[in-house]
Amino acid sequence: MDTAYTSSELMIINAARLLRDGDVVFVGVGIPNLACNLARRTHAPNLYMIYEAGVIGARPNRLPLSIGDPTLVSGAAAVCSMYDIFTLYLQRGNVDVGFLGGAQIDRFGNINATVIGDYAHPKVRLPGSGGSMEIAAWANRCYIMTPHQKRRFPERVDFHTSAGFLSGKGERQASGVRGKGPQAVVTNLGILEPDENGELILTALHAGATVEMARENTGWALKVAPSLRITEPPTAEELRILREELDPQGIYR
Amino acid sequence: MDTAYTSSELMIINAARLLRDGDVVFVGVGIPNLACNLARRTHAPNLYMIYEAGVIGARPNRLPLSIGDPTLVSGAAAVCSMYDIFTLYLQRGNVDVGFLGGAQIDRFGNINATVIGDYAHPKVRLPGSGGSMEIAAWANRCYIMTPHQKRRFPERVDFHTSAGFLSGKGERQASGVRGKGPQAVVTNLGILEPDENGELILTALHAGATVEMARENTGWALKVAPSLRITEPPTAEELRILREELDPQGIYR
Amino acid sequence: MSKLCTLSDAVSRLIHNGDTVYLAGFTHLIPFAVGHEIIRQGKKNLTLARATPDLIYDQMAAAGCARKIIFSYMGNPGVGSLKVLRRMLEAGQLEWEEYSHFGMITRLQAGAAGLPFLPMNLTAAPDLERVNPNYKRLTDPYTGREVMALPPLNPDVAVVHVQRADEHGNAQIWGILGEQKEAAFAAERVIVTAEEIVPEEVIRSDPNRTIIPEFIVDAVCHVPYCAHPSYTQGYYDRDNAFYLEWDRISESDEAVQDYLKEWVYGVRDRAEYWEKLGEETHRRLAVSPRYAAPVNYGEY
Amino acid sequence: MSKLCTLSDAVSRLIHNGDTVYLAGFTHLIPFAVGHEIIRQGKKNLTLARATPDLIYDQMAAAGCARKIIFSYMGNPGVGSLKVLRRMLEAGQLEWEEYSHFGMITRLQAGAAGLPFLPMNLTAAPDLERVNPNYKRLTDPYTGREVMALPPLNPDVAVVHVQRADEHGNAQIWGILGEQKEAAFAAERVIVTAEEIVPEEVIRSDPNRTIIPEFIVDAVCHVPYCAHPSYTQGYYDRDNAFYLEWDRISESDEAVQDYLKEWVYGVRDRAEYWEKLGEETHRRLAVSPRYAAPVNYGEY
Repeated sequence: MDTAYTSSELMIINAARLLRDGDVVFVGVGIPNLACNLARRTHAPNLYMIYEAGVIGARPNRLPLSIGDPTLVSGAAAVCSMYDIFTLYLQRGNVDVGFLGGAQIDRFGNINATVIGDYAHPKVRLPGSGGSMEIAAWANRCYIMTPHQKRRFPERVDFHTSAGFLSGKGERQASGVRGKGPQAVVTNLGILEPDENGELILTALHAGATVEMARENTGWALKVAPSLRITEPPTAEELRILREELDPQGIYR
Repeated sequence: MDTAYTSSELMIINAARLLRDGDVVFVGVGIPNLACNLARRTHAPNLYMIYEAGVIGARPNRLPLSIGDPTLVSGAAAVCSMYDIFTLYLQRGNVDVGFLGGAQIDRFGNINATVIGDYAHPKVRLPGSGGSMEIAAWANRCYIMTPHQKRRFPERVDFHTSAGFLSGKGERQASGVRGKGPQAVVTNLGILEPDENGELILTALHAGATVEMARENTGWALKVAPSLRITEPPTAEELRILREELDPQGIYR
Repeated sequence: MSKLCTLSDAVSRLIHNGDTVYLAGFTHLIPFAVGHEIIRQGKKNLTLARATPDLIYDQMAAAGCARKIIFSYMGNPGVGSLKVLRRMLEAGQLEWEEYSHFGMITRLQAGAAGLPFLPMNLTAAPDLERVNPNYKRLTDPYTGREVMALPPLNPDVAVVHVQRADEHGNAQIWGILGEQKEAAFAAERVIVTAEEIVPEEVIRSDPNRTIIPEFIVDAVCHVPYCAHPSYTQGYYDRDNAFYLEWDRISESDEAVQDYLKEWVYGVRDRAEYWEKLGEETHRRLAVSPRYAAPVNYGEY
Repeated sequence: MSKLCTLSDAVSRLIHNGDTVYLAGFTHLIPFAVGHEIIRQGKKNLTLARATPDLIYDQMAAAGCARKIIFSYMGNPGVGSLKVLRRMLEAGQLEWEEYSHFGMITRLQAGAAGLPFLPMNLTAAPDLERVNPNYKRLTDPYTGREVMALPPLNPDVAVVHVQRADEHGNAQIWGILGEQKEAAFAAERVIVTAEEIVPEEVIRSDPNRTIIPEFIVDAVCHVPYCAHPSYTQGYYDRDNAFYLEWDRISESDEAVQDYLKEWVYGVRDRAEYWEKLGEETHRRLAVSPRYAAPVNYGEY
């Protein structure tokens, strides 16, 4: 097997490692789905996958290509309505982990998935919140996977689609939302985590990446954790599962 | 066949005649259930029966002995949760007719099914509202079937479990509730209907009953409609369906 | 992870004196066996919540398990009144808190949904609002009209009886659904009892039928005939004769205690209770099959 | 009373210019055939409401049917963005109103439940509230904390595609349920399209499977393959290749108009469309059976 790996594989594998056995995870399609399935096949066999389409405990036979793929339903433990998934599961506090994505993530982990530019006259109209406004607020923990690019990491998002730590951890706590907010942003260069103020700082680099590369590709003055570590490289087994079992066509490579 | 009939049969048959073909009816057990099934087998074949237990379009093979009898479910068109039946069906305005009952019905059609005497120290503790508080408010029309007795027809109810016309039609209208309120009280002596002020007045007598009998058994000064009519006696066919098809064991005779 | 255990173990481990318990089921699937086990274990000071207390709360109150009752219709369904509870309320021996059915399930729905309250349209019937301070008025910010509101009900424990469940707790119900799902999601702990424990492949062959997912369930108990004298759709009929008989038994406290002695304290568990009911009752409550039309989910 | 009619008749009779329409279905059961018939009939000034507009609203907007769009996720699911709608919004050619998924279905749930509003817990993300005045704040009367609220959404017409329905309109769905039930109850008029019209005995053999009862339904249309390129669980697969292809087609207005000319205006109805897709596509989307375990309701 080719043990070189792509940026996507690196992000998927590092995100998978953040999941804990027994976590109930609100899964999106694409790379978060691969991260969850990889975790289930390695250290978290009891990971419980639920989808905003209302599918509970999915065990897909093939790689789902949309969040409502029929393979998610056949063999699942339960199906419920969208109103139920957002109330009984998410709002009630039954979801441990949510994955978030967006065009912009700012210094305090706030996310923009709505517009670049002015809302009423958008320069770029993005898809919008979908489930993310509530996932960011109510899942116990959130993770973000994104390529490390300056335009994706502005000092402040143009539109506040879903909450990170707002202007700092205190503000999120004072808001009364139940979740703890974003716990890690996994990029192709390393991992950012919130410090005690909720500011995203560099806590890990992947082998081969440097602090300078991370700083150059971040839109704010990126702080570096004193305990900066180097992530374990993907193992042959992780790569094998990802390539042979989960994404044999290499759609997300 | 014995063409004499009991008070119950008289009430059931007269109540059945008030139902219209195509009505969606919130059915209780006991004599309202018999009235609905009689109407379906005579002039209202498209009567649609729904139950507060969440059963929609029931076609029971046997006489249901409780509101949650399994015979209501086997062969029904749909089953839903209690929350759905009270919201999607009743509160949304999809229910044409509700049947109500209680220990006391007053001059303006208000009903007490909660307590006789003081609420905190009840002389007689009755079962309470169940579904009737909302049925009385939100069904388009309501009907009441009750023996004609003075203690059941006080000037004012001890406890206001469900709304008739409050202190008069204007007060109900001003309250903003969607249903039109009680449209008729069918007793063993005749039928009371609300006048333009919402006061229950005698509009019909069954053959053999008199205005004096009705007045003696009513707790307020009962007015008589100028158009007082005599109800059609039960037909042989109505009695046959009731006795042979619906209640062959004579449980509600 | 299997959560299978005996009912006695589940009750002893998950239900504590002073808890608010919700034995779910609207006439259907009422977990009588669990109520009887609670009585046998001598649980005390429980707050018993149920839309329709039915015979089971009459029995639990008579056995001295209850401090308070929360309800919306305190009747013997299809028969008349619940005479034990009625006597206790009239004598001031039991606290109570009362709603309409819709109020009760609105509280459960708010509890299940994680909401601090839910609104309801006005009913023009003021007295229940007057005697129960949990009812509050709000102004609808869109029309300026008033609505009523109720806060969540989050029982310490919900007990839900189902036709079939897997050992993890994924549970399926058909027939009357009542407030089973809402009670389970609203509660802090959930006990599922089932007529049949099935392989998870059976559950997963029909995911739309699943009402309760495993990860909110704390214990799964295999308790056939758990619901008698209530019923389980497709498994056995409602014992209407016993509902009528209870109307006579519950006339006197002595008869009630005799009943408890013979049918609750006098048997070890539900299996012994069912055997004691005898073959004639088994025959009377047996149901011939009527199957749902097949449904194809497709192999994807 | 039978409500069976052709789709062309239902659309002509029940959908009027200027209506707010909700073509329901969260990735599953999207009624593409109905969108295409609306385009063929040249309906104008519609407000198109859907949590996920999906390709069908891209196509309807491109055909000039839409005045406004109400949505919560304007993407090509699993692929990227909806390029027609995106261009129109960026060019100011279409009004819009935007929610999160939960906001959107909260509006439908309030509409279905006959409530003037429903509360939601705060999310600490202020901008959607700021730009959409339908979001309002309320004070929870129990804790004194703030909640958000949204008013009901009551579309003029909801269209719901299902696996099977009877001629009266009782309709059953399995697989992803999305917002189908809520949209139907919220709407003033309901069109049901079905893969199969079955005798009412089939529906009544499994009442728990019924999502929509006949008396809220105005028209029932037999439209096999109605959902392509979306899918119907157990009947045919999602055509992911077409979702990818649309990403290319929708790059240019010309290609979109060519597509509409060939696949919408150029065919009479869904039967002709399906035939035109060809046998290779039929084979690619075919699904082998996987049946639900039997369920016994019992003969009572």
